[in-house]
Amino acid sequence: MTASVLGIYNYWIYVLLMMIGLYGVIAKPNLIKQAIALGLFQTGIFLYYISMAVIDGGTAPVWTTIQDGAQKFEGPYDNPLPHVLILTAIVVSVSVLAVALALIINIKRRYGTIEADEIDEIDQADRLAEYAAGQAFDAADEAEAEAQPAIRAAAAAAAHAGHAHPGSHV
Amino acid sequence: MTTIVIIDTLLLLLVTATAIAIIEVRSLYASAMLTSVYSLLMALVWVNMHSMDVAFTEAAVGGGISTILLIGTLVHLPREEKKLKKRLHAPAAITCALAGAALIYGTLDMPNFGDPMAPIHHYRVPEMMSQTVGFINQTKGKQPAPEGFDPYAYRTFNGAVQGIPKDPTDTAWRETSIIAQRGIMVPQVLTPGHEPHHEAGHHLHPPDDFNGHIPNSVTSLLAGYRGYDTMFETTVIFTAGVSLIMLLRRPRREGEAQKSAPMTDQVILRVVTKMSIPFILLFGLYVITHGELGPGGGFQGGVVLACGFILFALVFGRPALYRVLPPRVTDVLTGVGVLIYSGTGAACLFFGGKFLDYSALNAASPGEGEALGMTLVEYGVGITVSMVMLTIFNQLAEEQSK
Amino acid sequence: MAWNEIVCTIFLALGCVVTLTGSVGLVRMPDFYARLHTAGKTDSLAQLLILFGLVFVTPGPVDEIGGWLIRVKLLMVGMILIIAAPTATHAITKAAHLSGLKPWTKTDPGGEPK
Amino acid sequence: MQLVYLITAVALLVGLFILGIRAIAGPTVWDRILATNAIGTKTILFVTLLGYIAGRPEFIDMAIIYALVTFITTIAILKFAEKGRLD
Repeated sequence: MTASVLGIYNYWIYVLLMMIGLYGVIAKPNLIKQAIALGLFQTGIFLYYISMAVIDGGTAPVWTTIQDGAQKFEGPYDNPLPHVLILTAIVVSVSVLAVALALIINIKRRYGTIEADEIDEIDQADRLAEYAAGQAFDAADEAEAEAQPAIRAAAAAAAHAGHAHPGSHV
Repeated sequence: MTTIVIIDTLLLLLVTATAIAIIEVRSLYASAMLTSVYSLLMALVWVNMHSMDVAFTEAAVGGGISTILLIGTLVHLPREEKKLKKRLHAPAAITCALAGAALIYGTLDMPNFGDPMAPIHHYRVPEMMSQTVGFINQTKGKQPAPEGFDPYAYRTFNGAVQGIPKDPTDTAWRETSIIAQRGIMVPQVLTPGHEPHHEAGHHLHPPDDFNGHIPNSVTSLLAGYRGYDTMFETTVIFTAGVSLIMLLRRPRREGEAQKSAPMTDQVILRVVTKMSIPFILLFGLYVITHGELGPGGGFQGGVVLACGFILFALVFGRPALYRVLPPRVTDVLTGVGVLIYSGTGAACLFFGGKFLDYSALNAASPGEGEALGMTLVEYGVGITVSMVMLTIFNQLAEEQSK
Repeated sequence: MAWNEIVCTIFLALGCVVTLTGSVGLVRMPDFYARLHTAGKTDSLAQLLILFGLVFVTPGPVDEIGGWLIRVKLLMVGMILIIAAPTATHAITKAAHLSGLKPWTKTDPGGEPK
Repeated sequence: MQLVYLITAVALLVGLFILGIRAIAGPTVWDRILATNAIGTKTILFVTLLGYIAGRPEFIDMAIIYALVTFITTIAILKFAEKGRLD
């Protein structure tokens, strides 16, 4: 029971798995790869939890009784609480994966690609086009605004001219 | 213990290699396949650490369902990711190295792998385990806490003992350690009349016989102690099914033909599938029902049921599945599962207990009431999980017909 | 060692040898069909050997329900594997053959891209 | 007896390692599928053996679920490789 590298080796592996997942999420532009990498990240955390539940010489936390409540195994049972937490987490993780995949399918439908950088480029282009369209719209607006005084003046002139003939409102 | 450590080390090496391969391989199809291998290996790690229920779930969910979902998605997508200019993404690598180093530095203070004195075995868990422990020791009588027992004591990487003021070679320490290894985790809870952590409203269950009648403590914690969490996790899965329907389902036009590509031309496969599907469904129901006695339960059994239906759809085509189990039935059953779960809780209220306090279901014998309530709850979870998984598969597959 | 442990050890050792042979063959063989040959055959044999060996060392008295249940389940696993694994192998072969994968021959090593 | 189990387990692990090489490298899709299937079979044996190592062989159900899942996954992968769709 002396402290050793083997004693915390498991925790290093969990860090390694998490970092592999994190690297995949950051470095890979492919959305499917990112979803898979997220799964790896989650498994790292699961490993951390389950490793903590182990007790030296313990067995699975399912009591087996032989007769009259006598225990077949008296030794320690592993801690069941992390198992419970992770059990539900795994099922929730597959739900998360499913929703992510559905979103990816919709993204493919909208953009035609599932590479994050290409999606960014398309978004950027869209934004530029939108900006250009807005500029054009603004320019037209300004032109209209500049034209306004002249129009008003013309209208006023028309109205002034209209005084000569009361009753005829233009 | 050494056997566990040796196998654990080798398995984790294999797992890590697979993980790196999953990230690095360019074909997404191969990546999905390796995900299945990864999950199976991970499930072996869980079995090695005696976590049967988690292994069950991981094998069924990770090895089965998620691989099938990933492959189902790849139908519309390019099968290879595009070639990256640089092999190594430097900022990501630096970020990961720094974060990893910080986390590894954090692990140096962790208690040893398998240390019975680790805080996790002494702080919160024993409070609900105590009743079990009390049950275990019913025949032998309860043992009083030893002098100077500190539930927070544990050993760090350096071998220093934290939380215990005494010399580790002290006999009291050894005695404590033996008692911890015996499974008696928090002796003070066992002392009658002295309940240190029992604030008002803290306990959801009567302390006398909770867990005593359910051999699988994982299931009893899942449905009892964490009953509320499990209920809302079932709701999360339900929500995922609903989101899939909202994201992908399109109204079908009348008379529109369902395209499909059944594998019925392979005679051996067809016959074996036809033979094995009743067995798979029966096994799924067995896993759900058997959840209190051994590893298994609603989540695992539900996934197995879904796997059976998915196998049917794979070999005989989705239209055949729709004739057996129309989408309308699937949709309704998805909600019915959650309803069964919350309905069981409401029934407990009706019988005079608290919400999800199953012992109220049978006043004469609280233990049987708990067993009944947990079975009902497991069936609710199983129905929801299987139907949501089937809905997800159906939606992803329907997408291929367009 | 009791006699049942010795029998179990023999079966497990045979199973190990067969398993390793199959694994090495899967890597060493020149093309898909040859690999299929090693993998399919050795898998079926190895699992039967190992599962049958474990039947002997199942704890629990023979007249107790638990012991029998475990033994029957072991044989059940063997039965499932005997049905499922060859089916899967057969399906893989058929699909590969239909997809136009040519077997490797000494005169025509163009069966697959090297 | 623990030693016998341990040696068997290590042999199976070595087999898994070798199969993993084929699953990662395998030039054609079919090789990968074959290797995945063989890994599945090996894990079934391994999980059975782990029960005996832990001294609690009553969890054989695990092996049954492994067998089913491996079979279904193989069929799904195969169908996608053959027909290009899943339904």
